[in-house]
Amino acid sequence: MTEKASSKPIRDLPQEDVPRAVSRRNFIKGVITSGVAVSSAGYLFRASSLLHGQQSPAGLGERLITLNVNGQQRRVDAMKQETLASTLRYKLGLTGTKLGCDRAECGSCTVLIDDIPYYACSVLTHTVRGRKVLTIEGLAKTDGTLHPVQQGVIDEQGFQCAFCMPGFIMATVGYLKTSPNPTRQELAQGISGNLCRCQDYDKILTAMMRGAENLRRSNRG
Amino acid sequence: MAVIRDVMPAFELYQPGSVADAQKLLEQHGPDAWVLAGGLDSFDWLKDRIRKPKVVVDLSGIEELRGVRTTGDGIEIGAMTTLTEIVNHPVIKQRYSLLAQAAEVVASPQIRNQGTLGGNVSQDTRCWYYRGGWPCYRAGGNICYADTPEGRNREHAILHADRCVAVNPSDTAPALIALDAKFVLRTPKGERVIDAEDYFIGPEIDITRLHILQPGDLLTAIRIPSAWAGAQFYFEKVRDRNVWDFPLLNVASAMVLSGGTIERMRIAVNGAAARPLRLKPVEDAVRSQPRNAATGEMAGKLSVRGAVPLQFNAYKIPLMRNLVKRAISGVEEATWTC
Amino acid sequence: MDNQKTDNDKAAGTAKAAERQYGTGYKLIGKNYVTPDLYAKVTGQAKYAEDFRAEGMLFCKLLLSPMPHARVKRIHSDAALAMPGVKAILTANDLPAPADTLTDNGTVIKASKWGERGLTNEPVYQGEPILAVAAVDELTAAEAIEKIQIDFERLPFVVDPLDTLRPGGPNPRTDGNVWTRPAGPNPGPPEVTELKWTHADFAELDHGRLPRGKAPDEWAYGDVDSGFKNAELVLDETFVTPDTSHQTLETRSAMAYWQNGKVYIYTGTQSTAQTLPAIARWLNISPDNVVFISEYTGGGFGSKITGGVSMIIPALLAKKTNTPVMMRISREEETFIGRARPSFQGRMKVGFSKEGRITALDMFVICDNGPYDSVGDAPSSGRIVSLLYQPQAMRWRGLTVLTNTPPRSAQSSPGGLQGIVIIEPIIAKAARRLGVDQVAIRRINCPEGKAPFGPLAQGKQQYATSAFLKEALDRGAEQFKWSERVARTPKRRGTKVRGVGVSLSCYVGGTIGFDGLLVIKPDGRITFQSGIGNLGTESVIDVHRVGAEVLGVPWEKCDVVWGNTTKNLPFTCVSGGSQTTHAMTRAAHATAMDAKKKLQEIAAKKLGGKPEQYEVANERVFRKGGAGMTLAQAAKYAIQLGGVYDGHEAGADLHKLTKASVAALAGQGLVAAAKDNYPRDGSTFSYVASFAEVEVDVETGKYYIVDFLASADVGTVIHPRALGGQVLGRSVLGIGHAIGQKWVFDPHYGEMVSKRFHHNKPPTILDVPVDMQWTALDIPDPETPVGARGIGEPPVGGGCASILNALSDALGDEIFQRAPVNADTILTSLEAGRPMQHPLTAHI
Amino acid sequence: MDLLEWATSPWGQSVPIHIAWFLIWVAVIAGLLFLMVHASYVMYFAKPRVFAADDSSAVSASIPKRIPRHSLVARMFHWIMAASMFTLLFTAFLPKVGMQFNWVTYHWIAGAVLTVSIVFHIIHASFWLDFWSIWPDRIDLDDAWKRVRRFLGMPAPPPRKFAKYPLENKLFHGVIILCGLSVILTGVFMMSRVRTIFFPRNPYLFSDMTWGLMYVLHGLAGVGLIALVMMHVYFGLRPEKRAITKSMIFGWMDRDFYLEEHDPERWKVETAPSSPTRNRMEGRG
Repeated sequence: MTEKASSKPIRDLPQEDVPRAVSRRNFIKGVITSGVAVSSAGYLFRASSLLHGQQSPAGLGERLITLNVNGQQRRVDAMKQETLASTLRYKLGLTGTKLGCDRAECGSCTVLIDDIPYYACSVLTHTVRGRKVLTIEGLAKTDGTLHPVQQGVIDEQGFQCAFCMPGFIMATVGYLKTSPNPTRQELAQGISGNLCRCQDYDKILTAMMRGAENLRRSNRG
Repeated sequence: MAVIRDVMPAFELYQPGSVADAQKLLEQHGPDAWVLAGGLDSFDWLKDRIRKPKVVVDLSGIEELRGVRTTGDGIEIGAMTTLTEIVNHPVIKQRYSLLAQAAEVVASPQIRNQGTLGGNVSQDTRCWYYRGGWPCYRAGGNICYADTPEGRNREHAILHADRCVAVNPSDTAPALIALDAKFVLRTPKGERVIDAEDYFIGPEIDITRLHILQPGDLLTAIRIPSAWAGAQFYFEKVRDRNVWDFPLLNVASAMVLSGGTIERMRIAVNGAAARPLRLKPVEDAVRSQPRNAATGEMAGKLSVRGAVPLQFNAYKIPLMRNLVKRAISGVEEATWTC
Repeated sequence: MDNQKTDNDKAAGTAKAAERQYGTGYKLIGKNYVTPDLYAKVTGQAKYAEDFRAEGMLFCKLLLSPMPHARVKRIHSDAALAMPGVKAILTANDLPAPADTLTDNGTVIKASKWGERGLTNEPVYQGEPILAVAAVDELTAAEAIEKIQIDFERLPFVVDPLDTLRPGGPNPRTDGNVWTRPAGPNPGPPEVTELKWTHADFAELDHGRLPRGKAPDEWAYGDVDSGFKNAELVLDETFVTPDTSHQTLETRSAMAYWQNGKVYIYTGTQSTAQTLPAIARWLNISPDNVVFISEYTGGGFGSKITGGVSMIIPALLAKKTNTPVMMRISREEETFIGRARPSFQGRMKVGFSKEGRITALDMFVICDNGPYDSVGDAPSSGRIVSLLYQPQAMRWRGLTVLTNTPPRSAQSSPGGLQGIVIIEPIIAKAARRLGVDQVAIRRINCPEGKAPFGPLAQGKQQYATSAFLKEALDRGAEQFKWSERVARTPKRRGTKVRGVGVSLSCYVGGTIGFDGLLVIKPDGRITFQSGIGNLGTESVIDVHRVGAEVLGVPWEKCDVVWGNTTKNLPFTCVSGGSQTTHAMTRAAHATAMDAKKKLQEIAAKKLGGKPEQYEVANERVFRKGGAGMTLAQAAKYAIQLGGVYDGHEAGADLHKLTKASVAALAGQGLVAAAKDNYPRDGSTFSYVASFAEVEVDVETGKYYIVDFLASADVGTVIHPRALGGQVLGRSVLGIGHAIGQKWVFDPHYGEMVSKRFHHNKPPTILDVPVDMQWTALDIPDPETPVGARGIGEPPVGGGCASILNALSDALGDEIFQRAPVNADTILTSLEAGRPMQHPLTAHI
Repeated sequence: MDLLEWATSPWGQSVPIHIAWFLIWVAVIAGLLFLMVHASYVMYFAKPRVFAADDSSAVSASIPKRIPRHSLVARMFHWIMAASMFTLLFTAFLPKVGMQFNWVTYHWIAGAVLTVSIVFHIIHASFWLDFWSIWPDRIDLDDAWKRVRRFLGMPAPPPRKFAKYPLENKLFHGVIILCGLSVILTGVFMMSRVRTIFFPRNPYLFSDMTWGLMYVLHGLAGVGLIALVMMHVYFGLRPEKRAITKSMIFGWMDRDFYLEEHDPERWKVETAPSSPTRNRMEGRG
């Protein structure tokens, strides 16, 4: 059934996004959770063809949205209950954003939305339309030069299993945007929304401090 | 029917652009609708599949619900203002720092970036039986699993329990009560403004809700009068972990002194009962008393009068007593060099 | 200003013992370097199990048992199967019969009838998977599961070990409640039998002391009774340690598909090479038909030693549906099937001389084993205690009791943590009673050199290869400024009290007898085949630095392949019990020596002279002041020569896995493979001395850890930063047991209520000091070529016990009788002026 | 529509937790319907009642002006029970229909009062009152039969006058006993789930299923009582029943009403110590 669904040509669908503040007529009419087309990686969510009697053209346009991820406009067909973490991982192939608890408790899924760290597991994809999403994959320059905070990890061999690393790095990058020159204590507070089960916290903090230092240096010079 | 967790059920998502639109939606869908503020409490209910609303109304697109405005008398905070915005707001930091202190110790940085003031005061209890999907009183059943001979109730209520012994987990609620805040509600019947402490209800009144919001009602804003601006504030939260943890107990107080004596005071405690408790008797007892250890001791003892410990939460009695004491007579700061 | 601040940060951030210079005299060993897996990690390219995709991949969801113990009478699944998008349902009836194990020495171990199989028709704990549904997406699978009805027959259950030992108490398994080793000269595997204590035994409970009824396991040495008689001070204490889930941040998600008769499984493991036979056993198929991929693993700590049996669920569903299947394990599911450390209810009677020397020790422990295979924590706790404190006489008794709680497994320092956490507060108390310094009392008891330990075998104890714990203790005390902190007064200021604590700690530090495998390619580069799991310790890479060092090859010229059983891996130890660094540096050394020997022989063959006349250095093999060739040339010659040189023949003593890999690599260059046949006199252990200071607020019961230092005796340091990560990381794992990690069960329904992180409290970055310290002695172990020992487990017990000791130093004894210690315990005790209530109740 | 509210127990089993609250309205409406039907019947269709003539003139001569009907104790019991019953019904059902207040305490206290008074009543009625006077006897049954036939216009001799209590009264009492005892028995057990002064809480006295059924029974009997109480009050207020109502207040009913409705043979009134014999003799004569 997935094949049948996924084979449905995307061009059949309205190309316009409905602006974020939906016009009243529009939403009173009802934004349909479901629709027909599902991307070939429609994995976690109701593969469209299974939607019981919820197929309406109105829904399709609503489901097909454009996201600004890592500086690119990405067209994606997202269910209404779909979380940003899932969209990134299963629709956009950005698996650097990890799911450690899916309950806003561990921080592995931390991404920046308009430069602010969020738990992507607890943000609905549809609510980030028109906002800038930055994931771990978007940090390094296209030529492969690492972001100063990533470099900090390399410099200090930070982290062990590193499953929490993308979240920690994104949280740090986000925190440094508002306070670029933290003490060890302050930075610990700033990234305290992330868990490391290897509990290599000391080395993580050292690496992130080095990252902050690298960032300041690169901003200076 | 077998139980399964961790898959969010399908729902329709509405993103109204105005409160009026939101209300129309809520009217239209009645009990089928779920209001989404920051979502951090909601997503647990949804992901656990304990609640399966047909419709979710996301308020994040409503500009009129965001931001802090200074009014004739004090400030008005939009219900959808995030806790981080509150922590960093200059006026709040300067005149109502009690609220900033409370907001700053909520959960974790990411949650404060997303969680809203309205959501924080309206969140549901974290009783692990209730949140585990057990059919307790609060879930419409006929039993409280925590208040049983062997129930695990370390985090539960010592005061005003009535069948259910769950507690309110909010950190900002007691601060708002201490600041004599007013909650602005938008109901189908129109706008209602109520005192902070009247927003919260205990199980004796309604065992299934922690606040008075009925389906279709919205909390739109919270007003803080200037009456307590720049007063002597005290906030303390005691939790197991130093981040991402709910309070075992917290205390918030605003005190106006003249010389060494307490002219007037408002104090509230949360984590002790199903609603944040404004300690009126304490407020009256300390009025025009000298601000000293003795007054603190007296107030502390008074605050826990009538407390009933469960099997595992007796510690909350001395804890509440001491927190109230500290709120009045302060803490002796200790420093070690080395 | 900015610069200044930066410098301060640098001071605070990086001026650590970690920066101490290690590896003098070596080029690579003891030096920091950037591990080759790190770039992929920082850029998010590293692929963990759930990051893999396969075309048309289905998703499966699990139906978990709502009851702690029941029998499945009937499963009504028609409605579910009828749903569009639902592809298959897998039940216990679809599982292959568990296969017997054929050990390397040819003995067959019969599959245990009490073993865990992934799905079950007799759930023995709430949350145990009963069936799995595969569907086109998770929402469909979930809705299908909600349509499934199961008729259960409820069976008796028990969640507190003491309850099942009571006369007439319920049994967690239909045929018993304790694991016992059958009697006889060479006993077979342990069996589940029934054991009940008498009412008289339980009388002790009323006094808050652990009853000591009949115990199936027991050993002793020395004259315990006279030891107590001659003691200056005898303490008899009861202590309860917590159950703690491993909670690896990556759950045991797994993806699997079949391709012409082979199953391809992607999931996390601690031990790549050793997981393959495990999968073959669980699926009851030939190892040749298993391909296992695990390039990156999101933490193990003992819960993924050979992955988890649950991985066969997607494998079998993939076979049934002939489609790839992804099984995403949720955090809640992981709480049930993700393994945990067993709690101990322990009691210890210890006699001390007036100097504090332990004259006699009587140890009694009950290990809460959970419902499945017997864990070794109880016996190992006795051995560790006897080694770490060298009691002149000791008796150990233990029970491994089954309960209807989630399955346990080894967790960093299994039994070691529990044993140390039970005895350390007693030693601290004794020191206070005897007026002996806390460091001093540990100094006179701690092991030294070839220290004996454990039960008598043929009249004598086993002994350690070496122990430099005194040195570690001294360096730690000095670096921690122990005496200054102890002397500081007053201890209380305002409502805050400070206390300092020290603890000894140790655990097994290595095994022997595994293989290494490397190839010198014709381009002069060396490829190390690594069968070690990549779970974050970096030993998967680090150990091969030894090989490069021996061959004198710059690290830039070295490649390491790992994480995929098609990549021709050698027979490797499991990464558990801190074996790897020890076992695999030995194998790496042996392999490098084999390569060296082959290079010398090739050179002699080509350039004349005797092999011994040739040296290997600077990427060349050459005669002193004479002819030589590059490794690249040597590799080409090796291929020409064939036979043993390019892997067409393999050493007879190699493991069959290694032989297969050698054969597969044959002809690619100079293939060196060797088994670690180096002698070893004694058993290998690593040691840590842990120091902590805490600050307690006596009005709230809240406390903070102000400072922490771990001083380690781990033999030669291989990779300082990785070592530091392990020393402090595992210390915090132990600290977690002191400051909050726990399980909470509702005893009436036998269900866990503490399923969320904010319930079971894994430590956060703010729960530990902002600047922790570690140091390592870097004294080589005499019994292993490079002198390196393992480090995973040793710091754990000390991490926990040093905090507990610091707390009792601040608050006095009798405040707590269990870990973790939180505000509630402290306040209840201070308020009531007596130890906390419910001293022995499990899971509160 | 589901008459019961179901929940999934911690062990995943489906158990009833209480009745569906819409049954409250069902009961209220049922009560009202009965009222209306009965009232209109009496108003438009009811034929004047005819009783078999009894040669009671002599007897009646000896009847005092006021016939004692309910002893003070009996009346006190009735009104205490009424008060607690109303408290129970209001505290139970008002919150369910959206009027929120702190009801539990009042409810269990009223429940306790009711229980005690009922226990007292049972003992009192069994040993101090004419226990059988409230239970239907043979005559009631065949009179009922006659009345039915007459109502249907079939030939039948007129029924005799009533004993102390008319049959309807007796039947009503019977139904009340049924509902009353159900709520009380279940209620007493349910007290072990809330904090009362009586015994330590133990919600695990019974299995989830047993408890569920107990709550259901309590609820069903409870809503049943809504309808019954409505009828009872209705009759208490009806003009032709006024005398009976009065008797529940003052304890006596006057001679005329007695003679009109009741059969001195079946409800013997104490006149003088010797009177019983005399009555009998005169009756024979």
